[in-house]
Amino acid sequence: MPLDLEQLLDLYRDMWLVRAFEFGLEREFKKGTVPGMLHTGVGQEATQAALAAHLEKTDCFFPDHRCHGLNALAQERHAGTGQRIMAELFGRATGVCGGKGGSLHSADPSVGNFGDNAVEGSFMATVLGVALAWKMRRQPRVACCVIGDGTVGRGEFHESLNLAATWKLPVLYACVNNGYAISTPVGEAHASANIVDLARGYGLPCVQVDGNDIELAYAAVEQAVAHIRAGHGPYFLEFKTWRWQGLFSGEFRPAAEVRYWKDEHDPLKLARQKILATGRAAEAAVDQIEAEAKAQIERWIQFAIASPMPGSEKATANVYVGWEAASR
Amino acid sequence: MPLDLEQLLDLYRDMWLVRAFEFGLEREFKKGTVPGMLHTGVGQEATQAALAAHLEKTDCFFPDHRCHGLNALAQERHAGTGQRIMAELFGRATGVCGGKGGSLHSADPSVGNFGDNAVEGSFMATVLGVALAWKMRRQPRVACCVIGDGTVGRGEFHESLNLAATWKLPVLYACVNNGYAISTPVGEAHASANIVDLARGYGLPCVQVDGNDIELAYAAVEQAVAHIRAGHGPYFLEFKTWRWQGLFSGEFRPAAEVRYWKDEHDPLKLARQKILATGRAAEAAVDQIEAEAKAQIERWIQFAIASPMPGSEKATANVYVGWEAASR
Amino acid sequence: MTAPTAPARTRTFVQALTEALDLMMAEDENVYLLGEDIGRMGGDFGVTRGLFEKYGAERVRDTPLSEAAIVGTAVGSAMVGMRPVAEIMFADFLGECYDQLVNNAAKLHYMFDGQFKAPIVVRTACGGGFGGGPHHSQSVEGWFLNVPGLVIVGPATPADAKGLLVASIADDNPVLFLEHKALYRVKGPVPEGKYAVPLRQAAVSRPGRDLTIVAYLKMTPEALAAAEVLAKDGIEAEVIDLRTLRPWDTDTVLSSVRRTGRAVVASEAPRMGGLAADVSATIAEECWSDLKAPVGRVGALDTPIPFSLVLEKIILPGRDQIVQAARQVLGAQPVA
Amino acid sequence: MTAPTAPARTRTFVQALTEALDLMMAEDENVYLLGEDIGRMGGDFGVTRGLFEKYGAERVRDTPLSEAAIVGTAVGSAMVGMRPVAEIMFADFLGECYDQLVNNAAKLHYMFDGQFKAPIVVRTACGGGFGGGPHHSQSVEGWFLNVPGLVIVGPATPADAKGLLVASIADDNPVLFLEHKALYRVKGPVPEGKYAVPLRQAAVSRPGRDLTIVAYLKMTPEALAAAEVLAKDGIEAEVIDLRTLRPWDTDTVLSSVRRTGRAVVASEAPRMGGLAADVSATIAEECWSDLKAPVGRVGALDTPIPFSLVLEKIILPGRDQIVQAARQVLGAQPVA
Ligand SMILES: Cc1ncc(C[n+]2csc(CCOP(=O)(O)OP(=O)(O)O)c2C)c(N)n1
Ligand SMILES: Cc1ncc(C[n+]2csc(CCOP(=O)(O)OP(=O)(O)O)c2C)c(N)n1
Ligand SMILES: [Mg+2]
Ligand SMILES: [Mg+2]
Repeated sequence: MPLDLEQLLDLYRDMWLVRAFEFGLEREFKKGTVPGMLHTGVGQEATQAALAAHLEKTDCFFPDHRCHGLNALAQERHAGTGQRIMAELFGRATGVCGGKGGSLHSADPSVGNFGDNAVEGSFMATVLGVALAWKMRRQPRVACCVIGDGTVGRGEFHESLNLAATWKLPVLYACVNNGYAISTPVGEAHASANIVDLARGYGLPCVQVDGNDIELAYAAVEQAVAHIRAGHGPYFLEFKTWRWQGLFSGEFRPAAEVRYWKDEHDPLKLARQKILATGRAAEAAVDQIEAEAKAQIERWIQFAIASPMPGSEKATANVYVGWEAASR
Repeated sequence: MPLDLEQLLDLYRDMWLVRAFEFGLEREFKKGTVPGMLHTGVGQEATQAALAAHLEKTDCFFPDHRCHGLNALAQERHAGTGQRIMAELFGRATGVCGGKGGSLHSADPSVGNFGDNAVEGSFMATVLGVALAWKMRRQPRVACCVIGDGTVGRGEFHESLNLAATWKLPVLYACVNNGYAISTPVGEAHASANIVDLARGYGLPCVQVDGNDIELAYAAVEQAVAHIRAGHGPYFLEFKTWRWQGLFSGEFRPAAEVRYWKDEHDPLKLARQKILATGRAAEAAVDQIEAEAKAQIERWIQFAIASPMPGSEKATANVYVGWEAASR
Repeated sequence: MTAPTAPARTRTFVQALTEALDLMMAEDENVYLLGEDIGRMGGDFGVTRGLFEKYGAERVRDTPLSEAAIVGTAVGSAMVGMRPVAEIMFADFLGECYDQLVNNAAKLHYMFDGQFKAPIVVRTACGGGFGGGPHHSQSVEGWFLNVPGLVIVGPATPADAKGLLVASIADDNPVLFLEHKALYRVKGPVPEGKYAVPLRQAAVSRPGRDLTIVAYLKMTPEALAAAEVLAKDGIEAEVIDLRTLRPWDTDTVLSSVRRTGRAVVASEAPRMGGLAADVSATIAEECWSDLKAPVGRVGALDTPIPFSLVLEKIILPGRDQIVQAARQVLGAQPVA
Repeated sequence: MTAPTAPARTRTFVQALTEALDLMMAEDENVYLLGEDIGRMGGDFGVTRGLFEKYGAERVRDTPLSEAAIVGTAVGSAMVGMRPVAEIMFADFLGECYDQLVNNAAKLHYMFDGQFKAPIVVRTACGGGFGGGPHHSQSVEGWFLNVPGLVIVGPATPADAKGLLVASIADDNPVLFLEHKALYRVKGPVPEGKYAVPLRQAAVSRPGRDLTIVAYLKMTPEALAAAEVLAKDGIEAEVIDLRTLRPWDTDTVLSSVRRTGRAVVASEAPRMGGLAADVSATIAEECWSDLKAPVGRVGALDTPIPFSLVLEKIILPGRDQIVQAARQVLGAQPVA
């Protein structure tokens, strides 16, 4: 179960990349260079790094609104660089969707990213189809969807789990339980604050894991993915974690809770401790990882900012496949 | 738990009324006097009689497409006669909805019948509002919705149970598991053939009962209703039963299954046996009950057939409250 | 694969649809069907009958009553190259999967900059006239008209039913394929083998010089019947069957109206906010100088659809309302 | 409770809405609110701010992300006399509760022969222009136009926002209440106390004699801005703000067009199948003999709404497109 040092260091870097990505983005958003709305995944880096580590280019994942980091990691791993995710968030022509999708609609099928859908949770239905196609083609692939605790409120949760279980589809439900949907505590919106409780009735494996402990999260995803690839059907994984971003207007959660998650149970601090505890990595080397990740992100931001806006011909392109959009 | 003879006889009569209603309707439907589509509740009489026995006029129920019998029983009990349900099915002006609703949209709030909705299962969402209003007004009432096993496939199942459980609403889910949705076996459409398995995760009481045994069904409803009226929140009751009606085009189920449910486990035969087993009721008296129920139904059918069609002014009446429908 | 070459046999509308599904499934194993009771039972209206036996449970897939999941599954599988044909038993239930159609299928190609396509077909039974009541009788094209990216198809004849379904399955766009229940049992000549009726192309169902009647689905036979009535008065109505409802074929319609100078648009849906409004507006805007009278718009009264057949008859339009509108359009004095 | 009597203060559109909710909640305990994050947080756009503190968690009710259940709950409670005001955070999510609105709320009163009413208000934020992308920017009135039984309301000013919301809550019909995000921060005079702006009644936002511009929601200020531009050329445009979008006020529109003889209809929604089509068709059909030029129809290009602000700007219409359409309508030669 314990990861070897090299793996840990790699994951630590990935987690820093996610955090630096989000911090860089927040900074730019405040400057006004990033349009639209912004939800960040700061605090949830271990969950995202664990998923990214196990999803192959030929798998698929439907990222949610906090998955810029996961998107970037998939991009890096399978296409060499994550800069086109950054560019997408800036609405640039070089973005993965040419600037037409933005934060809430970034997709790149060539790396398995099947796109966020800003109607939260709708892709719980869509993921079934990908999984069904692969099952029909006897391809041992994983179709993953990332859903927040709040998103679980959607009726599609039931339709999806029921069908995935009945048809034994290769779906990985990655439920990111960060305790809140916008301002609403998970326990006030759901019959149980533990989402696995709602999923268990469908008879698929339902596992809850500390989403801030990279070792546990990594192992949990590993096991889930193995189960699915072996043809055993769907798997439900609930990551207990916490997001740093409060409401747009600020923090609303109890101070003790904030302190716990930001100080005592920060996934990056925990990972760093693990690494140093091996006694085989110098602090300076670990700091270096962080610094490099941050520098990397600044290069991506530069890339994004230097990229052109989409050309006006894009406005009416790709409405219909093979037909012009009506001019009327 | 065992019912006294008088109760048993009453319920036996109710069950015969339901069966005679449906048989009469089928006969008329074949003659062409009943328009539209027809789904009957033959085989499910014990479930319907048990529900009707416990729902007060000030409670509410949302009947499903096989609940003509339940509708008629509520009408009889709380408004004196069930003939207006019959008339509705014939599309007559004297029907509970003046002929505008028909089999799939019969409602009469004065007896607690809040109407079927032919988009099966949508009222799983609607029932929440009735229950919420009563809870806000501190009224110890029961808001019931009758859902088939197939209807459980709808996403609203999840949204409804989750909210009812979270808000502790006085909802009675009466799930009529008759083994099939049209042609589809319950176990092929759901992760479990026992619907309670899908409901349990919400933390409300989930009870499965033999829906063809009137004593068991009666006791189960009694207990559920008591729980709800006491303010303990929602309750899920699954009735295991079977419908005689196959597909429109005929029988499709295994002969042994058909035999079991029609011969060995017919709710009316079972009830008759119970009654006779008391040794305190003569066969003739029991036959008399059956005959009277059948005669009653023929009178209702006569009433329906003798009733006028709705007047043409009804076509555009009640589109908007207080406004004329646009003539354009 | 375009125009039919083989001779036509007489087939029902339902049989024509089954033939299209069978042909497309035989040719491409990415084509599969899903929906409620479409397997052994062959669908509520028998459109998939025999296909379960021929292609098996994998490709003719019964589902639970999960309309959102049905369309979601279709979309997801299309994203990886399948060509699903989903059946939603009654069009009225499209409210359950509205989001998947409108926010997902219709937008995928655009919002992801062409990286995905959603070549799905969602077949469904629409229309009234049989006492089905408010939830089994609606004309739903109006719900989807304002949704760019979606294609809406509605055949009026068995031959078109087959050819349009072939074309819809072959097309790379998401298609909402409307089948009017009153047409299912209609018989007509249906060419053998595979042929496509092109999307976005209306048909001139009956040529004429005095006015143009634009119709679709069940209103097409009603319009043809109206044209017969009018012909007895020596009035030659041109009947255009839209066939594709979104985006509809402005060229065919406008050039006909430019020629006849008068138009009636007929739809079974309520007048307010329906397709007939869009066609009427477009004709009036584009054919201004050729139009000799205001466009007549025929549709249902602005009500839900009642169960009572007596009342339903009052509400839904048909041949007589089209004749009346045509007479009015012909009687109107040109402004000049 | 009709016309305002008290003096007006300056308030934002959001504040005007909050005032309406507050007044109606204070007066009738059957009025309650439900929706996502409307409680302590006060709603995504702050419309319910302060009401949780004043009326408590029972009457300002946070819900899960269960849009179907939100509207279903509203409808059910209205069936027993409550007057719920539901908030759907973004109009784009109405696809999730389409069935409850269209098949249940809109049909209850009719199909049950008047035995039930569904006096619900579903408030929601619509419209684009801020880089919200395809799922946070749509104009959705077109999705519901062909649905008899439903009322659609869309205010363009803070004063109307308050008066129309009061009227909508007081009305016994189901109301879909559209709030354009770009108007939320707009300030304007808002009378104190309770007053209702009647439903089904358009407003003449600016009188004029040369042409009629029909608009609603965000297009109303755009039309007024267009009228300013036209005024510089000596053209006096009459601007009509529909305010109620279904059923819309034909009287006010048609009598204006009969007077001016020319019309432009402006909507932020795609042209095909939108409300502007219905208005254009109705004008052309009904004002035939008074119309001196074809109606101009202004709307969005037929595409989903892209994230990129550069592209969004190309797609969505505004003042300039209205001016251009008006010039075209004015330049067109009358047929006679
Ligand atoms: C169907 C739908 N309803 C509401 C929203 C608005 N919304 C966006 S994020 C969000 C909260 C989601 O909570 P959760 O799933 O827990 O994700 P988190 O933001 O906590 O990561 C809401 C309500 C939406 N985008 N889609
Ligand atoms: C939303 C919706 N989907 C499909 C249908 C068509 N339909 C009517 S009854 C039925 C089967 C329902 O099965 P079940 O709930 O088990 O009821 P049963 O007929 O067995 O009593 C179906 C699919 C419908 N009316 N509504
Ligand atoms: Mg959350
Ligand atoms: Mg059943």
